[in-house]
Amino acid sequence: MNERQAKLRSIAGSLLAEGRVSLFIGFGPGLEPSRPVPWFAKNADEAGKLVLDPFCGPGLARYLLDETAAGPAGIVARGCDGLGLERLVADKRVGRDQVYVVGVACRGAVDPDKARRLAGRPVFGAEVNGETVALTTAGGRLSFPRSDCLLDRCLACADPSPRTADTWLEEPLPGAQREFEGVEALEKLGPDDRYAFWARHLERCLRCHACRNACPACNCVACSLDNPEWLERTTGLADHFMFHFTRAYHVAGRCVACGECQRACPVGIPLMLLNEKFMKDIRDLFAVPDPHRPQEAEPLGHFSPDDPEGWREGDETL
Amino acid sequence: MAYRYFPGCTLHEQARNFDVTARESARRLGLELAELDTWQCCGAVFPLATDAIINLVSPYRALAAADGAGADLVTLCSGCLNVLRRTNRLVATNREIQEKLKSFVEADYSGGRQVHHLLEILKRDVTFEGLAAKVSKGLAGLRVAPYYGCLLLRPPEDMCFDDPEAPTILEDFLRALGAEPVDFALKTECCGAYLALRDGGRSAAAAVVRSAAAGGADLVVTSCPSCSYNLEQAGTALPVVYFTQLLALALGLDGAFGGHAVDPRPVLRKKSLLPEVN
Amino acid sequence: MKLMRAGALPRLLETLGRQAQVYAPATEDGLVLLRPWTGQAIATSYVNPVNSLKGLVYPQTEAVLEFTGGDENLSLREAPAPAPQVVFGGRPCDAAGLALIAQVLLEGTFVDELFRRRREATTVLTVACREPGPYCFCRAMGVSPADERGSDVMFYPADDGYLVEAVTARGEEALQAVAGLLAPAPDTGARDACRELRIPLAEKLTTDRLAARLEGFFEHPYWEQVARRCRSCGTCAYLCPTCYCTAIFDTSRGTRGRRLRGWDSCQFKDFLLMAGGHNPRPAKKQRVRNRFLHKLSYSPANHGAYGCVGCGRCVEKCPADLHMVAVLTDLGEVLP
Amino acid sequence: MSLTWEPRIVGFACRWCTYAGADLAGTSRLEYPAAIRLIRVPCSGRVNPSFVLRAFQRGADGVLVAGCHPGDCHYTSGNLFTRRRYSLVKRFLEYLGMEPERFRVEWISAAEGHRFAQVVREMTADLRRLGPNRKMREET
Amino acid sequence: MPRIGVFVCWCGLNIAGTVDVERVAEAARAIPGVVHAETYKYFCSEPGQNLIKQAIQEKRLSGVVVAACSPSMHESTFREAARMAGLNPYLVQIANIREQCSWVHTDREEATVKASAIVAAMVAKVRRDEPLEPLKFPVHRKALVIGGGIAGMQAATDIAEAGCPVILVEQGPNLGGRMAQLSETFPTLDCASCILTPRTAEVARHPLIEVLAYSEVREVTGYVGDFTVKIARKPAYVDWDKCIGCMLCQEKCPRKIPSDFERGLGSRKAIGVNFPQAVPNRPVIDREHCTYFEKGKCGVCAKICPVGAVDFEQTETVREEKVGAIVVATGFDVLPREAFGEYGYGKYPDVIDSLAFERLNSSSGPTDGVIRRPSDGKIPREVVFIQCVGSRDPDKGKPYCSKICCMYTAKHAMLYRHKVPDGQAYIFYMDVRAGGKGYEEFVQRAVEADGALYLRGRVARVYPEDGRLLVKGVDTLSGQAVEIAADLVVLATAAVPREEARGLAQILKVGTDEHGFFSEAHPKLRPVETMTRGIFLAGSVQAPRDISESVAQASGAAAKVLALFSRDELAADPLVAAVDESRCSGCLACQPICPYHAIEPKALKDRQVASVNAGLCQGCGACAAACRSGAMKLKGFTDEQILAEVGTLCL
Repeated sequence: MNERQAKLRSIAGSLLAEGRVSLFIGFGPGLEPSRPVPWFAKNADEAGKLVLDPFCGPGLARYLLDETAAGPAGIVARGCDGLGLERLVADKRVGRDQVYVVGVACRGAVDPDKARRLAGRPVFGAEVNGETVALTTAGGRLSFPRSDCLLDRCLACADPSPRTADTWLEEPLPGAQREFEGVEALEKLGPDDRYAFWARHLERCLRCHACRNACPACNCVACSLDNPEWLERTTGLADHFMFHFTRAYHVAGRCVACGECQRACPVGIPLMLLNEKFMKDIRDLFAVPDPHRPQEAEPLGHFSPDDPEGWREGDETL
Repeated sequence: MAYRYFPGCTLHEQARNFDVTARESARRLGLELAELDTWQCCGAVFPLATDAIINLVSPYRALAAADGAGADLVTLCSGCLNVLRRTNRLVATNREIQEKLKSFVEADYSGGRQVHHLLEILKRDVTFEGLAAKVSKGLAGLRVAPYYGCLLLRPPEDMCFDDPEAPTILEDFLRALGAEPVDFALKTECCGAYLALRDGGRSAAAAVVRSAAAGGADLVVTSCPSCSYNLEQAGTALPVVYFTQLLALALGLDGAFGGHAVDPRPVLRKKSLLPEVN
Repeated sequence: MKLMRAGALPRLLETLGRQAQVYAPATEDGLVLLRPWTGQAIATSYVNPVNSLKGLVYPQTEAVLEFTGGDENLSLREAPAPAPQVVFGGRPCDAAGLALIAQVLLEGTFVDELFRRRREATTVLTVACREPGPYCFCRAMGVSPADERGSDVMFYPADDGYLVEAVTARGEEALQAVAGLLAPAPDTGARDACRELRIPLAEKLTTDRLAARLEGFFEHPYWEQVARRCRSCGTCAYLCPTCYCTAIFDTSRGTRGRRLRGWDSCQFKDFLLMAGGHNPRPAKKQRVRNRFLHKLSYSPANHGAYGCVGCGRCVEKCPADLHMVAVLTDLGEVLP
Repeated sequence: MSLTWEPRIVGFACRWCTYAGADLAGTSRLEYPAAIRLIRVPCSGRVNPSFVLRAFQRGADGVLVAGCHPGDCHYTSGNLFTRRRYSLVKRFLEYLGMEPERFRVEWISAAEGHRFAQVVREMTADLRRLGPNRKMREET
Repeated sequence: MPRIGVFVCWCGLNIAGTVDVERVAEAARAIPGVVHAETYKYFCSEPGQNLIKQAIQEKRLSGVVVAACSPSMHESTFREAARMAGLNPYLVQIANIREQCSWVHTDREEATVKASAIVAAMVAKVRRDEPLEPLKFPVHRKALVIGGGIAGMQAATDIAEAGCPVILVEQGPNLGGRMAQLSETFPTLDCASCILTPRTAEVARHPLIEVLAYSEVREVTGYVGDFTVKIARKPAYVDWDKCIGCMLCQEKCPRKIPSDFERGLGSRKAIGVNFPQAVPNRPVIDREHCTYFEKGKCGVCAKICPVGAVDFEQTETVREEKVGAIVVATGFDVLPREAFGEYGYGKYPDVIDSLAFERLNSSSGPTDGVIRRPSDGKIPREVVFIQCVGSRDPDKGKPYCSKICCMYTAKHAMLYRHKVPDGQAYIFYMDVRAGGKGYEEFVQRAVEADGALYLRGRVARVYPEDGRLLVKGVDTLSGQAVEIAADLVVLATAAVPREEARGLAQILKVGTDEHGFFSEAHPKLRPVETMTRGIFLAGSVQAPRDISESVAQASGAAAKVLALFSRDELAADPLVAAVDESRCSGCLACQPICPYHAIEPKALKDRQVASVNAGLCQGCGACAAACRSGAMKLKGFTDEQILAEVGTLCL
């Protein structure tokens, strides 16, 4: 019984009991231990079932959009949830005072599908320490390198803890700079190869909107992509390009790199490679060292008199 | 910065004193003027006809040779500078002429190099303050009329040598040597070039020299053998020397003042810049 | 019952491919998908292709009719007849789903011509299951790993090939065309193995008399609580082999245009948004409840079979883990 | 598609500068290829990047977004937002596989009729070399 | 169902010469929603407009597309015609098939196909247009005139005479501008100050004109009818209210400095006025050349001043004014000296510019009106005037003709002959341009009566030779090289905009051409207006102008201002942004985009949305492009319209 989880349960329980929050968002027991589910505890009893272990994968911040209407909500916040909340606050969609943040230092979430493939059988527990992950299965403990087990987004994570919290469950870990090797590798290809790469992936898109509905930056009351003038319901490759181009541009300079879009995509499209391209260019063109963290002024919400003409250099190399 | 030196025909013959004083002074100032191993006449006149590409072959060959040696080109004579620099610019900007010259000369030069004049190098690499420091015997009291002529300055968009109407580089150079530059109206007027041979004294050259004398100059300095010849033949008593001769004198080297139509040595002795004849 | 050596599969598909477009499972970016077969390697070790059989018989976007001309000279044209196609590698649960859709769209008062034409142009070669997937629960939904409903030919994976058995006349016809590749089956071991295959996840679920027990469950607070984690996206509906809701819309380019039918999902916020702005199911609770009650209560009541075939796609892919097995497990505890 | 393919360029021109520059090219009777068709917008800042993709989606071979030179915007800052937005969008389009020559952003003032004609000539020549655009384009 | 009418204009042969207008009309008829299509030779003409009106009424048109010249030419004409026929003017769109099609393409087939596509795009746009009513705003019946020269004063006077208050801002210490430096004026030779100084006094006295001298406009916000202007009053270090104008300070000031007003030929004191009749007649301290400011010593002026008006601690003050319209009349400057080395301009003292010659001529000038050589004060026997110095010279100077130099040089030659009867004036010219009323006769008088010798050719070089200036030129009519030994050389240098004009243009957000002259809205049809509504131009700010033209333009600009003020409220283009509150998330991403701060949050019952102040919004649309949910709608340029245009142009 890990004491982080116990501490979380007691904090959530007391918050609910004192009426400080009307709801506490975290993770609760799912079908299998390796798949905890987003959990909305409304009383001490339900708070008692909160789960906090290396299997807690799905992003929680976006739920705040609907769950703070009834009253203040508590949330257990890893780095990605913290930035997601900051995004919703910056967009004036959620009041910061409506949320009680319990900050944690996250070491990365185990991807249940990867774990199943590695273990070859159901997995009951996991321990992430340093560069190795120990999986406990019916046939004993197996250990694997971290890079084989964790969710893609956690491997690239630069924000293990939220930037601010109302209470901390443990000592927060510092943030780092994001690297964009995936983007750089793609940039090295020629135009036709890059197009082939994106056409191959986007052709599988179902337009199921899982990515949009998972994204804390996609928090509009009415999405322009639901308007047939902008995007018809036809599902040709060109329509998929329009959907993903527009969405990537809409979250440009606003995406917090929580990676939930890519995790939610049922057909495995590397959506983060789209958002990271904007992040890299914002970093390089507008000298924003941490483009995925909400800025004082949004990169596309202001200009500077000596902005570069980014399309000039774009002519030869990207 | 290494340069390949293009002396030009006259500096090996008629204007050898120009060449010698330049080399000695350069060496004294730590500038390395390695002469191109093979070169021909620069063509003396930049062809104005757009299809006279054959005239560009010789200057192109000099440029390509310098490029081959991985260095820029430096020259002294205004004429050579005019032809080489304008050829270089044409090769860089006119793709068609570049291709033709490449195929004819079988060289692969497309205009990346620069053509410098010694004065420009003095100004940029040595700087005139640096030069003044190296001058052992300042030419104090010597009143010198700096004569630019045409080929250094015009056409301005090609030569980019100095302000075409109010140039100052020679004046600064002379001050660095301790001499006193004399401002005179016709310093950028033409010396008559080839026309001067026909009408003798009444020529443009005579006007230039008269204007310089009117300014109180002891002697005239130029960087172009043909101007130098015309000004000396203008039938006045004003001596005409090359700027490198004064440079050599100021650096304590031999100014090679012999062989001038108007002997400059009496003036220099009067200014106690040359030892009395022994 | 016939036997086909494993090596003969490509030749079978190639033969059938002479008059029809063949689809077969292929691996792309780590996913197995039913793809037009052009001779590439046929995937075999998979639970279910990500895109179901439904996608090939009831496509995500389909032209209903084409129109040209301005105000006066408007002319309409039927959408072109679908080309014959052969789909190999779908699982029995997908085929059963197809059968359910066929029941809804063809055996009701209105016959859906588009679906009928495309279904008749399709030969479904189903590969029965010898091993359950982690999320399979077909038996709980009354579907067996060797279910023949909706299939034209059953392929039972055997050690050295497949036991092949036609189910329908179209299946028979197809097998005639490839008779040369088939040998009499020595025994029916492979089929029986498929038929008796145990589905562990299904055994944990009690779904008998579920429809009856769901009576009067409409206002239970359970729906409010479980629906909180739903993100109202279309993943479950678009992967599901039995969801058949669609929307009709027009597109035009100058004076040419098409009327199209495309998939829709009852989980979308604006699924039921009507002209004038009224939306009978604005809240997540209503939309989530509708999905599960439709499949577990209304479908059995109207069509005699659950609206779910237990393929497990929604279990694996729902980003919020709010899927059929989760609900069935919860209902097991919550229902009387 | 006509027998001999002709490149099609959709241009977004700000009414104060580029559109007036295009008019000036007309009044000066300059000649340039008929490939370009302009859409008049109040300011280059009005051009939503998704308009650009819609043009490619519907079959444009090239797209031009043109407005006033920075500092000359009739609305002071419209083109300064254009500069920031399209610094990113141009690179993103190329990242998706679009050839750089197919999408250009230019500053063309009301006095630069020649510059407008020149840009159209250059783009048309580039597009003739590249051929019709297939990428991100809907099937007809 | 839309009922759209398409009207394809021939424009004489301008369109029909290249575009098959009948085929364009025919193609338009085939577009769904188009119920009427016709062609006509000149739709902008009266009969043409009547055809449109007739069609609107007969066919009950719901939208009109006129395929003709650029919208900047006749959009308002056709919208007005539609309004008169009962159709909302904003349901009219112009298909530009002349400047952007027939005039720039020669292949008939290509041009016709393109014209049809442009028409189709406009039909698609019109279908999605909605009827709009002009917005109404209050008008501040108060004008701001920038520049106190003859043009500014004329405009200010005309406006004030019509009963509207005017604020006249002059950068210098006194009114008069460039004209105050002139001696006599062509073509009447009446003396400049005789016609100017009464006007300056009249303006200063006018009850409705407030003169803010020694002041500059620092910031202009708002829009026509409601501009908010920040005007900075530079420190004169003299309290003008206390000062009684006795000028003792100027008299006693020990510091003499070269006077810009006298073009460096005369001097002035560190404290004082530019010329005796200056209005306002109040002194100013030139801080850069005042011993007190340099070394903290002296202060004679402060001690001597009978009323203690000198105040060395005076600082800049800024005041804010609300005005309804602005007239810019900042005049011109002359080309700087160092531009022409070959004439020794700035090196040889006896080579001066025409403005300096004016000062020599002026009775209140440095030489009390006697023409003297700046070098030795002798009266020049031979004067050479050189025209087009820097004008009509794309390589070294300005490509344009400065227009006024031919006339004032002829004037100079006459004045010189009147003052030095035995003197000889030579004028090197390219082409004498004397197009005004009585101008050509004036020049002929200079030649015939006053013996000015016109030499057609350019001067190559001017250089000193034994005390005189040798002018080397050519007389192209005789083909002879010419050399004149002159005592004085006067250069007619090019007129260029004032150095501060470019900064003012950016403050007013008004365009300039590449030389810095302000751009008029339309060279032929709207010469005194700018593209920014409510801002007008007068005089040389727009291009080199002589005094009569400047005055005429000033009155023109005043008339435009008064037309604006004649209505109690202003109608403004309704093409502004508006928020669809059902789609708006209230994220206010649009707010920082708006350069006019027109967007504010607005509280609804349960949430916040954005809202646009239609008065401030100028319709640039940058916010609409930033709105992710498509809630911000720019009327006349909505997303749906532009997307429809894109789709149609790609068919």
